[in-house]
Amino acid sequence: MNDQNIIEISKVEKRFGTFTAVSDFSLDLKEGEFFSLLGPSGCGKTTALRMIAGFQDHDAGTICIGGQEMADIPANKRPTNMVFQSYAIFPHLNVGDNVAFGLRKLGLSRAEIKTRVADALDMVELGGLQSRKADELSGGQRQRVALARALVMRPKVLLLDEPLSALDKNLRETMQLEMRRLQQRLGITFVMVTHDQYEAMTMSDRIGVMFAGKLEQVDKPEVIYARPCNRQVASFIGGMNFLNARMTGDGGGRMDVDVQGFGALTIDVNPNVRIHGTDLLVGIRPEQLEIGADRPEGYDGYLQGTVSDVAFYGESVHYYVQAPGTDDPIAVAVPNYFHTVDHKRGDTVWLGVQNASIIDLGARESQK
Amino acid sequence: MKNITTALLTATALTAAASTAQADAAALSIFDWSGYEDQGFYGDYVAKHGGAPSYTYFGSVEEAFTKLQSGFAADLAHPCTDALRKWVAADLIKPIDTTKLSNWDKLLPQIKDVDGVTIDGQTYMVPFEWGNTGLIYRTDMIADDKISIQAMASPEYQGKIAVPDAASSAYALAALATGASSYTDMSDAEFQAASDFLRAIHQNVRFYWSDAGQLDQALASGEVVMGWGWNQSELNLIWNETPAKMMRDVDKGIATWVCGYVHLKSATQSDEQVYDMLNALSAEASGKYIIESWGYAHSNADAFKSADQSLIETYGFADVDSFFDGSLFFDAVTPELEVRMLKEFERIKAGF
Amino acid sequence: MAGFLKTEAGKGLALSAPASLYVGLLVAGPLGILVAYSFWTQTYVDIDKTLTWANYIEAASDPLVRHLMLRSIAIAGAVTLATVALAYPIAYFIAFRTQKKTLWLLLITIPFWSSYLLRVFSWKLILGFNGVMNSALLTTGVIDEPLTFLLYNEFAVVLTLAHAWAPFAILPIYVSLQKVDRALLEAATDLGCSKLERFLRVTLPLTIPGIIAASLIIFIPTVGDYVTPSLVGGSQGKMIANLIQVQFGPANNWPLGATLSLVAMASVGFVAILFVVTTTALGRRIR
Amino acid sequence: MKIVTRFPWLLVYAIAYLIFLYAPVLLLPLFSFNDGTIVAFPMKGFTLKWYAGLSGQETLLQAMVNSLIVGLVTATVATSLGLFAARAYVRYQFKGREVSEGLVMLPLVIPGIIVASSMLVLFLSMGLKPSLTTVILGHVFLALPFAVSIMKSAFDDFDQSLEEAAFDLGESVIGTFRRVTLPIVAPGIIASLLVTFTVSFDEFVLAFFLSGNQPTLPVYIWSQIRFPAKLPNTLALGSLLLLASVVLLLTAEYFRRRSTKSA
Repeated sequence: MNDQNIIEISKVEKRFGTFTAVSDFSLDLKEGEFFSLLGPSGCGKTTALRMIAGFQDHDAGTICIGGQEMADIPANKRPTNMVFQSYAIFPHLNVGDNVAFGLRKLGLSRAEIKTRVADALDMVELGGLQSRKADELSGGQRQRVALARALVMRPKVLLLDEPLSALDKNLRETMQLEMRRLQQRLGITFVMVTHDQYEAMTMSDRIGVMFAGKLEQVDKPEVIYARPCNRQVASFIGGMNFLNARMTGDGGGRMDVDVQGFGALTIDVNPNVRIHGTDLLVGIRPEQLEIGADRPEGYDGYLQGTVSDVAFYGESVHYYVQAPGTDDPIAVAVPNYFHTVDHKRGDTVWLGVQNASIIDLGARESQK
Repeated sequence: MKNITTALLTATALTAAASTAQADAAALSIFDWSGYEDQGFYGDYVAKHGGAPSYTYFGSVEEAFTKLQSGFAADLAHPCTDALRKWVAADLIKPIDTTKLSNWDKLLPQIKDVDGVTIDGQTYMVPFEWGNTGLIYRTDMIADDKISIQAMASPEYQGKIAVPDAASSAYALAALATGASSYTDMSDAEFQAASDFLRAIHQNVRFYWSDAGQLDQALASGEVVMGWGWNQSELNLIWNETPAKMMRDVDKGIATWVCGYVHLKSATQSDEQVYDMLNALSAEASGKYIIESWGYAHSNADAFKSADQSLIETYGFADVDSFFDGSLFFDAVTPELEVRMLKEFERIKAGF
Repeated sequence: MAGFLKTEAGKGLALSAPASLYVGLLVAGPLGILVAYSFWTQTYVDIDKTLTWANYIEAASDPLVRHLMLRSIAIAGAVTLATVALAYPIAYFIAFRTQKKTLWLLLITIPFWSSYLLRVFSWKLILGFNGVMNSALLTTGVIDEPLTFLLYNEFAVVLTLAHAWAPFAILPIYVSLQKVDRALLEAATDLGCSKLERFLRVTLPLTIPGIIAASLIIFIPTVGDYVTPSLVGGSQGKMIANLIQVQFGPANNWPLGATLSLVAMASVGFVAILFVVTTTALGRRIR
Repeated sequence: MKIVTRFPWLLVYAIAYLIFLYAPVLLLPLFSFNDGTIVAFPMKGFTLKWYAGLSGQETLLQAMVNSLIVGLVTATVATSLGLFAARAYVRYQFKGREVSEGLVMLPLVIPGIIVASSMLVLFLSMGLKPSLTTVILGHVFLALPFAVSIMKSAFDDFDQSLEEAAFDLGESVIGTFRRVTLPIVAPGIIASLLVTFTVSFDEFVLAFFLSGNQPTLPVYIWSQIRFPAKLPNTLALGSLLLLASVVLLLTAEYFRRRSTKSA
């Protein structure tokens, strides 16, 4: 990865009739970067990807790839290639012909095509399957063929539309690692659309989270996890308890707030907009809460409540604690390694939280 | 039946051999019923031009008229006399120059006079074949002395008779049955009587036949015991050894039809070639061939002398003169009457 | 224009235009001419182009037209009813009771790859006086005299047409049965329906679109058929299309033929709409 | 999953129905071997002469050639129009789509004699004389609904991203159509060609009205049926046609099944 921008998208907008699919979409991608567009279905992420690929015109804004404006360049002339969600393996061609499909348009020699196809297939570990028919391939193999077919074109940017969603869980996890390794080896920019937060987090250098046609937050996975910018992003990445809070003191950086149930705490907030008396929404990750039958020691805020539900997840146990002064039960995740905690429904428990675990999600009026 | 098959096989063999014949011969186009492409009918033409003309088929004279009036072009067509007045009115055909016909004098005089062959003193058709439409009946089921056209209305034969699905044939039958003075120009009362007769026999009609085979098979199987049909059907039955014959008593009623070739206004080939064909068709040899192989009567009087006399006996053409005297000819009906016939016949068939 | 062709609507219209224009022209053109002819008059061999209602008055006042029209609709209705009723169990069988669906579909379509005329002719061989049926019955001694009610009547027309239209009924009904979610049937059983109730309350209402499609595909062309009635209809089986055929053929009265065609189309359309409306309403009333 | 046949009567009914469907069709081949011109039981001897006689019948063979020409052109034109229309219906949302779809299906439901007679009037008024061309024009009209519905089901299974993939890999619009769309919907195209060909090949009413001096086979058969002596020849020809149709449509079915498999 270097610091050169390969894709520069500025204020792009796409409408279908009266429906606005993508609005005010701006994004710069670096060469060799693995970028994921993450969001729920219907959020416009696939539309955004298809606008980069050239399958969809945009109504406003600009898309530049490699410094060149793409508005008048059709999909077949763009330096991008795509791995389709369905893989779009040509059913009438065998594996080798599928991979060679685009090369045949480049006026290469037979020998050259042969070498490049063989190389591409070796790269995705399908060497020797050239004469297989499309309907004789497993899901994972189809995915690899689609990958090889796109990569053999040596695109500047590889676009992937939910490339792993059709695979089962184990295969998906294997492919995640493989694709990440391949991308790092080739140094090509990958832009992947996914609705799977774990996939996005494990594979990407950066993630862009989209909701309702808007790019809400673009950052490294760990930052998005630790500091989601608003309730929507927070709710889409990992589990999160949402609590109301109110500013009780002014000042730069760290401030005093009164968090629903937990009482007075001092947290990091945005100093420019937060003033005394503002109603805030804050979030606490379930795994960052401590739970105990007795009041745990060394925490900044405490709350006492009743266990309303217990959910067993194998590697962890989730408790839902109903406390006076809170609307919804607060979820607490406890690792299951020693079976040290064992609360039952109706038990009275204490929860403890550190100041650093409280995430400022912005003023409350603007969110639901 | 054997004869026809042999003739057909011979004809088709000839056709196949002639497929390399001069294109000139085939340039002459003839609008005809299927079957008349038999080369035995116009041997002289083949001899002179080295091949057969090209044929286009129609299923009925009415269909032919519609197509011609719609602009369909050919050199010769093969209608029957009853249609001719309309064809002339529609300006479809040219008069025939009888001086160019080498066989004109040899043609049966009675036939040359038929209204339709000549209209208003002009000759429009070269008559080719003629035959009878009459009552064909199963001799083993109806005694010869009991048969009559009027018997068709008898309750005894309910569901046992067949009538052609054509207004002109049906009214000819009715005119004979009711003794109308003229078939071509019936008075209102005569028309009414004829219609009433058709209504009366409608109760007995098993079906109105639209193809001759339907009548033949029904007679052969005994499904119907009598039917108004062509002499061709009688022959078919004879060949299939079915005890049936046509009632040939002119006093009891029999009709004669005459068909022939007309020179179309849309013709594109030279008169010479057209008349070569007309002469070939009306030649004695053609007549002999059609009488012996097809069992149809021909217009050339000489043909009856040279043809196999025993066959002529079988076919019932022996006494041509007396036959023509008493028989009803299918002359061209007046337009007004034709419209009334068509309309009334549809109602009768529907049971009105 | 170039911009328009790049849009979804533009591409769709451009691609479908040849087909719809072709059909549109060939439907609109003839219909227009038919309408024009219906206001003209035939005078022997010429057409009088003075506009007149005379043909319509004749068609409306002539009891023959009404009679043939009603008989045509009755025969077509009987054909439709017979065909659909006979076809439904077959479609049901293929959809629910056999694994070899393609084989069965093939089996029911193969007979219809022969010439229609020859098939109609075959029926005459079967139903005729000395036909297969009578021969078999006579040989086995079931009857002494050949049956005459088999051929040359409405029954023969209905039977022949019910045979001819069989695949056109089976296929749409099969498709609609195939679309019925099997879970719905299990749900109906679960909610206490017997097999018969389940069929009447779930399967049948869900397949009404298929039944309507099959009925229209059969009913409308049947009203216009004249070949079958003229071959097997005998003296009682004639239909309105035979009368129309006579106008265009022997009678050479195209204006009246055009008028009768339009009247027939209007009647057929009216009956078809009535049928669709009542069937849909009946389907909705099933609870 | 094995379906237990709870109602064996349904199977019995199905078999009875098949007998009803096949009875008239199987009579044709049966009597085409009968050594006699009257088609009735009891049959006479066995003969092949009706088949042998076919070869010499030039007009009949010409009618067959005419029908083949009409059928082939009709199939090609109807399938091409159907291909584009079906693609538009399946793939694009546009104003008037329902109207257009309904319109294209109209020929299925307009009585044949009315279509035939009014088309004759139209063609004549346009200066088109009855000929094989007018028959083809009429048959395309009649075959279009079949072509459109078959092609629609072919495109229903068609994954649009296949075209996008080809385009994405640098192919042009036309190249994509040729290298991807066409080969993939080829089984549908073949099925459509065969079905529209069969529709045209068996069509009588329109051909009867619209044909000029070149009759199609059904028109010829119609005129043959009127001549009892020629009937066995017609039966022989009909049997051969039946055999040919079966072969043709089995091929179509084979291709159709292949297309469903690969989709």
